Amino acid sequence: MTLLTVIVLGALLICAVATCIAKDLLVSVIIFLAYSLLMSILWILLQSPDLAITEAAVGAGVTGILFFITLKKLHAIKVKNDEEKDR
Amino acid sequence: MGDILSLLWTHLDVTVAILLFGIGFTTLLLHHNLIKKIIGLNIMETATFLFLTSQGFIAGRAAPVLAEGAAAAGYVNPIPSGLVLTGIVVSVSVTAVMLALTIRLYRRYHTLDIDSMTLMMKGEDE
Amino acid sequence: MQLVQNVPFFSIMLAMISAVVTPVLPRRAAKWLSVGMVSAVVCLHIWFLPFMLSFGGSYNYMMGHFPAPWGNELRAGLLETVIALALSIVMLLSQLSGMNKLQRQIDTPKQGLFYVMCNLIMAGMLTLTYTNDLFTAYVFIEIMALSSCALMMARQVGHTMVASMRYMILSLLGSGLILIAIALTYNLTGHLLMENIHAVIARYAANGAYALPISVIIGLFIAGIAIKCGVFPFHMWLPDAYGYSTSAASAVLSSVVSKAYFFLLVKIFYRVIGIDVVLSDMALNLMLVLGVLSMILGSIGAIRCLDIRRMVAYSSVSQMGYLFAWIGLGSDVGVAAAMFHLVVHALCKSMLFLSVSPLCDASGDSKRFVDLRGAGYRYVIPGIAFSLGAMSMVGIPVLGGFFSKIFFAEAAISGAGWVRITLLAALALSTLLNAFYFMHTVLGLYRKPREGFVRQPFIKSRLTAVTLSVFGAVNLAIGFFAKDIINLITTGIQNLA
Amino acid sequence: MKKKIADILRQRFYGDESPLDEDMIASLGEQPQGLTRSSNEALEALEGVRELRVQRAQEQEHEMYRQIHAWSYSSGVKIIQRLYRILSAVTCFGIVMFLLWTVNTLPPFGDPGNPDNNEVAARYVELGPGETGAVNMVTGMILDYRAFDTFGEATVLFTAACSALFLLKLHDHKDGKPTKTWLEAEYDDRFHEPKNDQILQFAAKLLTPVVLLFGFYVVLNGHITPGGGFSGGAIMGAGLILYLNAYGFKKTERFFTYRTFQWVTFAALLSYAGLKSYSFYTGANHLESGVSLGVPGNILSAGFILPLNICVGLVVMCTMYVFYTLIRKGGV
Repeated sequence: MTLLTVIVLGALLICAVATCIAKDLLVSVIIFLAYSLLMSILWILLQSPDLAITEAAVGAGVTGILFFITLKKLHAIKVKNDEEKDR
Repeated sequence: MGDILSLLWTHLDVTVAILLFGIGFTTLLLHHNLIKKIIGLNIMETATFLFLTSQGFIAGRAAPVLAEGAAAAGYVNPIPSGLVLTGIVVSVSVTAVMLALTIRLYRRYHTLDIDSMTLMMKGEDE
Repeated sequence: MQLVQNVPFFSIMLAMISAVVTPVLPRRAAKWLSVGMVSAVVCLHIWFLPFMLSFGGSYNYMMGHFPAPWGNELRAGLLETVIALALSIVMLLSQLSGMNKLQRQIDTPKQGLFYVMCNLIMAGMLTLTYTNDLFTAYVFIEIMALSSCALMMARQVGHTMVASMRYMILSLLGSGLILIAIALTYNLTGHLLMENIHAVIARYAANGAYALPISVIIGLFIAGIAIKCGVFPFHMWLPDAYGYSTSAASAVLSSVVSKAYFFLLVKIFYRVIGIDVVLSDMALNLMLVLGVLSMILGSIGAIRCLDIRRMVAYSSVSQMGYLFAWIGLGSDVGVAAAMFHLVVHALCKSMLFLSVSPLCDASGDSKRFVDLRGAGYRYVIPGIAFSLGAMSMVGIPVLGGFFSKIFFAEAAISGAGWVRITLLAALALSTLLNAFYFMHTVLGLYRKPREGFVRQPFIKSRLTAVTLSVFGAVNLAIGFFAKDIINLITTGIQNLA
Repeated sequence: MKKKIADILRQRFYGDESPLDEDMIASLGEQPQGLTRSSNEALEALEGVRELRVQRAQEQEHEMYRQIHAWSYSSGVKIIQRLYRILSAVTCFGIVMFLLWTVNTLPPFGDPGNPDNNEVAARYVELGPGETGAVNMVTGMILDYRAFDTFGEATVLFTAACSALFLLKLHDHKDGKPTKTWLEAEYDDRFHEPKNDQILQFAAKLLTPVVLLFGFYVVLNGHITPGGGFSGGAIMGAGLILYLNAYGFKKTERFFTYRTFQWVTFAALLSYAGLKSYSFYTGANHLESGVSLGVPGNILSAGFILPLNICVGLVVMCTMYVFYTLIRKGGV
């Protein structure tokens, strides 16, 4: 058990709690991406480079992109809806 | 009490995995907001994967990419890594489907709160 | 190895490949490919069943060049064959019978995708039935969850969308619990193949090691599968999902998907953990409690409904409760009764769902009981099919449901102490409630229509009539051959361990 | 309060997308009429009285439901929700505590003598290169020893893509003309997404080839170095998404349309199924497969693993890209 592992584990816990209590959805998603990156570091420490590269590409990469585009889309729907309401 | 704490310390990875699982599970079950629920789901699944991976780890051994002439006893267990690889892909596909559903529901009900959605749905029925 | 022994593998691959091929086909071809695939699977199994009967035991089928603890495996035995055959027949008849309604209810360009999902559910069902590997089971549970969510929301109205969101959330909680259970199992035993895990756990049980983790594993598996089957506290999504999706989807979801999950649980008990370990474990009581609660509360929910499809959906909750409660009883007789009821209920509930939708068409597209009066005269064959199914669910003699009630009662009597009393009381109460709501409905179907009811023209489909007649015949046959089927199942359960 | 919001939202909604489906419209049309009684036959009169009674009972029942609804909109739903939340919180806490307690009784962390470091893992590591031809044992395991799982996994991606298509795909007319919704989606997309952003386009011009090349490298070297179809496919998918973001749909449609997705997934999954069916069939029937494994460590080695990795990589790439486009615009 190295010191680095302990630090990463602690940071993971902090990130998870922060994601869940953050008020803003965008902030929450960004913290979640940090969580994924920490997880991939942890996986390197646990000697599973395959998982690390997959998590970095899928968890921190594509999942993040999907979350962002969803938030953007939701915002677009909301804007459109508000415009219609004003009319 | 001290006993239990020291035991938890020796199982630190697994303990953290269980705690993360709890955080994710609670968010998935209790948070109103759908996006938060999906993030909770992701946290829960990665925690499970951490739990699985930590079982393959053997202190002082290397990743299972075999080098010529090295002894077989020098590598960690490759099975959990393979299983988790499968799991990660499952989790991203589930996330994508949930996000798609969220967009459809938002387009229809203009809210991300599942309880008010249910109320509006019941309202349609009357 | 003879050619016939490849049947499980051929069926699974056939289903998977037709799922992959379907998206590039035109819509009509997609439909007939799916139907053709399911009928091919049924035919293969009809070829396979006599072989399994003469073969006696069971055998393992290597998926690849590596034997048991290293590679994936399938396992074929008598019980698996019977269940797979029954569920494939249900699938075939549901697809054929719901076809016309489906064409009207689902957007035309999306119908091809509907059949992709049907094929995937078929593949998942076959794999969950035949697999000998816990992790394969997990992967296919996820396939089933995603594709049943898609089936649910194929008809996109508010109810089905919200229901499928709720279903996804609960179902993923269930998957999470199952995955943790698999991880714990792997941690304790170091294997993923069912027989190897069983050997190690039997060794632990003999010297009393790791008693707590094994209990936890059993509890997690029960909770996970219970969530996915929609028994009582987890049934919130079920009435909306089954009540508003297209009829073929409701039939497939209630009869194929939840039954496949349940059979997986039985397989885990027998082949992974070992039935003697499970039976002496406290965690089994969880199943009993969940089962009894959902038997009673599901029936009460059904009585409170004003709408026929929601009623049938709630009745599904209560019938899943029977299965859970009698596994929870903790004896081989109970398991045999539950397996028999699984087959009967799969055939019966799909017939109910499929006969309800033509009846509703005949009543001016209304699902309310008031409008359904006299529908039995307006559309004869679905009326008869519905009455047959309802009578079987209530337990009118000679039909399948009657025998399953008898087997349930026999099994409950062989139980001990308060479990026996609880189960017998629950069985009596639930049968009474069943009889109340089902007979009320059937009598309503043959009453005079309410005054002011204007008969509207509706499309009678020959295909639906023919398949519903076949459905009825199959249900009658189940009652007729009940003794043989229960014998098959009892032998199958002995082979399973 | 919630009721009010619901009403407002619903009223707005009746406009563009009617939440009433056919069943409901049909039931709206038939308001229960007052009963007229035919005077002649006593039997019918009796029937009529019964009808009346039943109807009254039903009305009472309806009234009861309406009251329950009214109650549930105001205070009832709050009480029930709070109860439900407290119960769920207790359940979650219970599950976590229970699992923590269980974890303490498990075998120790990182110990070589644990039950999971048994003959299975040992054989993978010792005989793996000889039996599968792969040097990276994780890839060797998932694509050869346990290839059926991995086929299931690729199918999960396919299932998810189909479900997303079900939910979000906007369809053209039969004669190829775009529909109104499609045009609206196109307009919205142009309105909300970046237009000819110079910095982004320059960065994309530099990065996209590198990212795609790296992804392809990871896929091809899956059996030698860490990585493989899944990670490489995700990287390539991310590269495509970057290109799309910089240049918009006009450019990407030249080489990636819905048909591309259909046919690539179809071909990749079908060849996966074909190759693996062959080796499952030969394996189970104890036939020789006749595939040469080559020298472990070379790029052209490891039998089926290299083509399988490419298939998986293509499926993952297409699926990731399609997820993105579906969420963004509702079509490829």
